[in-house]
Amino acid sequence: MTEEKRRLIDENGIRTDGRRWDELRPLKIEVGVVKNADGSALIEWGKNKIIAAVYGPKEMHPKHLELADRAFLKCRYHMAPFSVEERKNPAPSRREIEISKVIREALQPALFLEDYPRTAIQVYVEVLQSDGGSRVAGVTASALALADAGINMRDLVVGCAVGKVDGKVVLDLNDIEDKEGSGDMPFTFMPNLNQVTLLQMDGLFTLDEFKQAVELGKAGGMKVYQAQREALLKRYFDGAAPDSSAPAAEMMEA
Amino acid sequence: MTEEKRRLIDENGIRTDGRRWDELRPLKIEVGVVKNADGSALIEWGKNKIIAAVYGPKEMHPKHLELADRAFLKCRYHMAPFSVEERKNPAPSRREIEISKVIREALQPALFLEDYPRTAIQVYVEVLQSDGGSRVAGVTASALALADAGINMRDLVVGCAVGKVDGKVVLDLNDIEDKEGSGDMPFTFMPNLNQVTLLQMDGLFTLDEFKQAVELGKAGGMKVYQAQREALLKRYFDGAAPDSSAPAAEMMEA
Amino acid sequence: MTEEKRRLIDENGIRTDGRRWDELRPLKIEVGVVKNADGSALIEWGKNKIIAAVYGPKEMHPKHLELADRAFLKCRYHMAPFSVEERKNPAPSRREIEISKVIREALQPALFLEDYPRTAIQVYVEVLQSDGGSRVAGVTASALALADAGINMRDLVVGCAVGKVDGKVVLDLNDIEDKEGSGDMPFTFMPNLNQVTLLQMDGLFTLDEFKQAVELGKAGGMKVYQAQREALLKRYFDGAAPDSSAPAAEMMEA
Amino acid sequence: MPKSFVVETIKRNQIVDALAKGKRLDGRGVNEYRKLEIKTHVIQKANGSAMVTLGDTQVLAGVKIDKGVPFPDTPDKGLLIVGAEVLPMAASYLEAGPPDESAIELARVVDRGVRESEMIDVSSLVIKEGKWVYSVFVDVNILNVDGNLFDATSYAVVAALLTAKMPRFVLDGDTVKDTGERLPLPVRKVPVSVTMATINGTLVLDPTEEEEAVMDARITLDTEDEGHICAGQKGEPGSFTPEQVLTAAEWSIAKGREIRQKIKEATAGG
Amino acid sequence: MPKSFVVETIKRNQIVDALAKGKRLDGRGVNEYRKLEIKTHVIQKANGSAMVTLGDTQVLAGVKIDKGVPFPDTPDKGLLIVGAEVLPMAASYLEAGPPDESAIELARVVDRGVRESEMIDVSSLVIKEGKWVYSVFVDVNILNVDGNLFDATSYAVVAALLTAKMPRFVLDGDTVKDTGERLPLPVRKVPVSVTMATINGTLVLDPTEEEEAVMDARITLDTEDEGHICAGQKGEPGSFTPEQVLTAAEWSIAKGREIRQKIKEATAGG
Amino acid sequence: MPKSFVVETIKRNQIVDALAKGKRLDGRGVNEYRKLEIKTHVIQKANGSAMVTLGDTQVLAGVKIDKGVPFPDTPDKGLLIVGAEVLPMAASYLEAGPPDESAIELARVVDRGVRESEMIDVSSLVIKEGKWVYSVFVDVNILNVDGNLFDATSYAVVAALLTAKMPRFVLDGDTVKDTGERLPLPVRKVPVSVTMATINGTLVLDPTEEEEAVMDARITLDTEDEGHICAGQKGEPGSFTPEQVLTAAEWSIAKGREIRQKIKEATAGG
Repeated sequence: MTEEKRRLIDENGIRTDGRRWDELRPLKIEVGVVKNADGSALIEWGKNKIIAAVYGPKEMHPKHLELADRAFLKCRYHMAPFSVEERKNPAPSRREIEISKVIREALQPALFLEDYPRTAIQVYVEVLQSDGGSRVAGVTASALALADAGINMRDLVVGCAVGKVDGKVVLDLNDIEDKEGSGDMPFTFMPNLNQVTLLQMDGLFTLDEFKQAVELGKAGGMKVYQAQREALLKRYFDGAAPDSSAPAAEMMEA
Repeated sequence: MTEEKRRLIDENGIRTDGRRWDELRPLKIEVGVVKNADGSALIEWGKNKIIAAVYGPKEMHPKHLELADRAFLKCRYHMAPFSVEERKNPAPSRREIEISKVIREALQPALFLEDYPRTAIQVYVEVLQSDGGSRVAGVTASALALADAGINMRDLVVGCAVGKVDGKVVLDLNDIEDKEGSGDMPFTFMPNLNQVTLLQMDGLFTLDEFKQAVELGKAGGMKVYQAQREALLKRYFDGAAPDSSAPAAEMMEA
Repeated sequence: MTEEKRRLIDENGIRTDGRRWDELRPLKIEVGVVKNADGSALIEWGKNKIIAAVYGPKEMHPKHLELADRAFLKCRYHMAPFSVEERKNPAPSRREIEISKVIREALQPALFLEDYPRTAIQVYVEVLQSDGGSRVAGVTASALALADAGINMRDLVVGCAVGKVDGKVVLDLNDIEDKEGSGDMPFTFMPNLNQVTLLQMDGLFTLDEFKQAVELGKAGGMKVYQAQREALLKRYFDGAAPDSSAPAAEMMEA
Repeated sequence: MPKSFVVETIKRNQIVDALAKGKRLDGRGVNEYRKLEIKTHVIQKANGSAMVTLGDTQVLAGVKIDKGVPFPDTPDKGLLIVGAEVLPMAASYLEAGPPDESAIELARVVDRGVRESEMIDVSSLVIKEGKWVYSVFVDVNILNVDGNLFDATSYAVVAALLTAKMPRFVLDGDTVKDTGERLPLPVRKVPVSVTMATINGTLVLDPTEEEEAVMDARITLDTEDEGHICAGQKGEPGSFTPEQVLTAAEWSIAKGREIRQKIKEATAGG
Repeated sequence: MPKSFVVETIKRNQIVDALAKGKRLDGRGVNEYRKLEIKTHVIQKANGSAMVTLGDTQVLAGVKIDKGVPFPDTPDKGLLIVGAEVLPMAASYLEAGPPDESAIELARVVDRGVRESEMIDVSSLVIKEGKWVYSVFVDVNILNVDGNLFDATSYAVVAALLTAKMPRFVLDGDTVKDTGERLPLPVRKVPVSVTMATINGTLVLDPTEEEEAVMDARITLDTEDEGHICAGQKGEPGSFTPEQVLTAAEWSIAKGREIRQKIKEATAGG
Repeated sequence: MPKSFVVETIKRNQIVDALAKGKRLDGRGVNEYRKLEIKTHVIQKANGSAMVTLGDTQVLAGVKIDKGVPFPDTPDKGLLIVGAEVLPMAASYLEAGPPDESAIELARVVDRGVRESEMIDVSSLVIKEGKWVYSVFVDVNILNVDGNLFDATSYAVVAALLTAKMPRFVLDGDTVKDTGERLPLPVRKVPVSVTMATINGTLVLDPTEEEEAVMDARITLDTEDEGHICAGQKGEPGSFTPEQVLTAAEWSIAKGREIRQKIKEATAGG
């Protein structure tokens, strides 16, 4: 976070992309997009385009790491070289390794891993185009991919980032707000169980702002939860049979 | 392949090194040059100096990759740091990894791998000095090393590159022709079974030129096959007992 | 070793840090400094600050490398990034890999590894601050850490480097003498069994100087042995119970 | 692909029996491609991009163009580098990790087709000889694997390059300035990759993954606009008769013409 | 940490039973830290250093300051890079090797606290904009592990930075010259990391390793001198209620104030 | 080398029994070398090269000389870098992979002998101080392993350097130009490595692989033309008495003289 260089909210409370402080960017989710995967979802949120795919429960490799009382949950968050302004080296960066860990830990509370002892469940999050909030978008898509794979779940997991821009706590930062704002708090939770599963933060928040941010994150997340549920309904009850995957190409906006 | 910069064939049809279009560079092969190996061969072809060595059939490592119905064939093509004009980093390059794969796939059709279930057969191709056509020279030497190791074979494998120089299809490019010519087609086959086992290509060939190239490759390869057979005869019937390896040093031209 | 640039011994035979030719730098050893380790020692010798820690005998990983008739001895010598003038990359350098090997081989003659078949004994040598002679200091500390871990030993191992400065053979080079002197011989031995277990050398020594160096190394090492014994006595009979480790922080001189 | 011996034998028999009648399990003839879809401009942050769907194989290519430093031995040429990653999500048997030999071969063969056809005029991608050139990275993510990655990847790379817009850079003293203008890449040709496999002696075009699991050998030939063959690669541990190689060459020219037309239509308008 | 199921269950019961009475196995209350010792200037070859002992957790941080080249996107800022290695000697279950995901998370979270608090004024660590800046490396060696590495590492990094002396560099034509002068770093704030865990629904401060072995989730919050929260990280595969998150925020501010005082005392005089 | 316990015991007894009579399994006395052959100019594309055969151990060294950038701390010295790869083809128990600790030790000890003897006057390998120097890479491929790699590798490196021809580079404005002239390297001395092993208390020269399999410890000492010892390395998990170390020093000087003569003859004429 660097010092703010220009006004990011105008005198009418309107942000650079036309939103008010508590509005989400455009959000579109489609479940079942990777034919070979056991479950998958494509999320387009702002300029984010992210596919999550799940394989498992399946045999654990290497064998000696399998857990006697539950499934081993693995997660890889990865960015395509062309997903960001400057080409990204395809080898996993330290940032990607950290995010892989926090996404895994954000999903795990929702899973009945004890139902699948000695197996592995693998979550892949591939960022095809990156915008602010890619990790919470990744969690949101992953939860759907897990549901699509038929893994037993306590709840879905939804995410939404909250940030601080021009001294105000606002919902769902876009790219410019992320770079020029003064704080960012990625936040995911289980909407029915009311449990926080991911929380990171940078910038400067007073205790009051921090409390506002948690509230706003929950409110925003509930809207995302609505979109999650619609995507699942569309996949399973809206004509399309569960076993037919729509190739991602058909859904991505040109 | 870059655009051609000078005449590579003169008005009498003579190439820069004095050969005609259908002549091979000087070729010398010796079987049994690496004392510890189960089979080996040194090939000197143009300025190429390449040793192929074979170990196996032997126990497969790691165990879980062994194949129940046949031997696992492994191949490493590697260039010595001093084998080329600019010192080569000794770590395997992407080019070496690709060539290791195509050499392995060029040899495999000739082997009765099913005679050696659960074992490994390892082929090492070490380029001590590199010139045009090192991969086909490597295949040619490897086939002899496999025969020297006593591996059951359907046929030998012979190789010869064909290229395009000054608009003409010619046999066995040397270094300059390789760099300045307008096309190159490494080509290996089994001489008795008449089966193509390696074919790569770059440059620009019309369909007719492509057909000529395949014909010429076969004709050139039959000459190489002659040299292969002589080397085997020399090793096994020409005085030297099969278990005595002549150190490579004695054979390499100073 | 580069050519000598200035006088390192003055007309009175006094070295840059005030020592005579056969004197050691200040030496301080404390046993039992890493709480979790089975054995440990901190050595401060000149500006060296080195911790050695031992774990084992313990299960060998990977299993297939375990030895049926003795323990597998492992050693890692490693320098902290801040231990030298220019920040050191934390990845192990070729120098560290070589020193890890010679330290392991310097310790092994003193150990009854045959008493611990199928197990692993792990020695870690971490250089927190590096000065001349860090490898012999590492061996000296490691021998104590092994004793502290209760590993059966034939003898301790002590080390002392000998060098050549201004054409004279002198004991225990400091940093400047190491860089500007004309020879260095790290040397370790078992003091009671009178066996040399590590010897490396660079620079230029005549046969006579080489003999002097071996003698001087032994004499210096016997003084180090005295310090080793005192440290062990202090640890085991001087009030402190064997199971209480003094944290390294309490001992390191500010 | 890991194979169960029994399943493989049954599947092989099925495939071979069908081929004996000139048919394939998905109903195609031996020289037919699966349905090919090409969608461009799918990644706005890339200079060019294309999503290619060939049957159930799906790949996404993105082009990033920047200034760069030329290789010492080609100071007068821009950089054009093709990379490919088979994403671990693309099939159940894959694992994350550095590219294995198959992924390296894939990237190198696709690169060869683009490079040897001289599709892009790299000589004109120079800002200041020996100092600054354009660097063109084409990265491909394989999203779903169902056979014939070579062709799907090649089409995605070519379509992404055909629709890419590069910044116009100019020298500004010692450094390089982006003028803000956007230009198409200097394209000269449209190379097309055509991949064939032999199964029990029969040559088939565009093999699916289940066909690849039982094929003897694979051959890929690239052709350019004038029907010249510009790159080739035989793969897999089987062999071809010389006659099959020549048939493959003929097919690559004929099919290449059809597919070039499709690529041009999908990328028309840049 | 590798866990035996039976031992873990017994230990968990012990810990939970104690917490039911508001106590912990080592006698502390839920919102008490273990004994904290900070010793500075322990490594003479470093520009700054600190050994921190928190209970039986022990870490050593060293600062190296040199000239360096700025990142292209921040030509007007010095480099500040935090690295951490959990030495394999620090616990019986560790192995040598490149940093794993936990060590990477540790280094990145500690780095975040230092960076987001704007502790060091990196804008003033510039020698010549775009060409030469100061580079500040803080490397941490974890010597002994007994829980709460995040806080111990953070305190060591902060104390080492507070007591570091940097060379004053000046431009000398095209290169950089060390004037021989030594200056403190341009410090603006003292960030303090406070780590909490939930065990069976109870929030505790400064977990030991045996508490970490049975905890559900972990949360670290950093605060700066004015009590603003400047960095946060939830970890481990459990979750928090929103109320617990707010309690954690309050605790981090209150405890942060106490610990900041300790750090300042330990580093007074530079 | 992987060892079978039974075979090793039998072999050890054989070797020890022979040594008790002052003999070795191949008929040599304790202080005799195996047959040594040195052949130079075997790789035309290298600036220098040598194939060394010592018994059945065979190694090939090649020298590549180019312009390079000096290390920051030695702006006035050329680069001289020795690398060694034990090719996986060289023995049945080897596997391809990055150099292990033995290969690293081998390269570093051979490098030490060359460097510490000051064989090559690196001060004269400077084109422009601090900017451009000569870089001399000596790479060694071990082709066949039968013991005593240290000496065989050292002789190959020394012979390749003695017969190398370097381009004469001159400054051309800011860059470096090859004049086309070829010169010998600035050689001052000929270091010779002599390796000994103890087996059951007996010191032997030039151990074979089967002797190495049963040896207790190894010592390598390098000497230069005036008989000064310039490098040393004890290896393997055994030990020496101080008297054995002194005997080793005496042998290294005496044998070094003989072998230096052989190397000089084999490289006469450059």
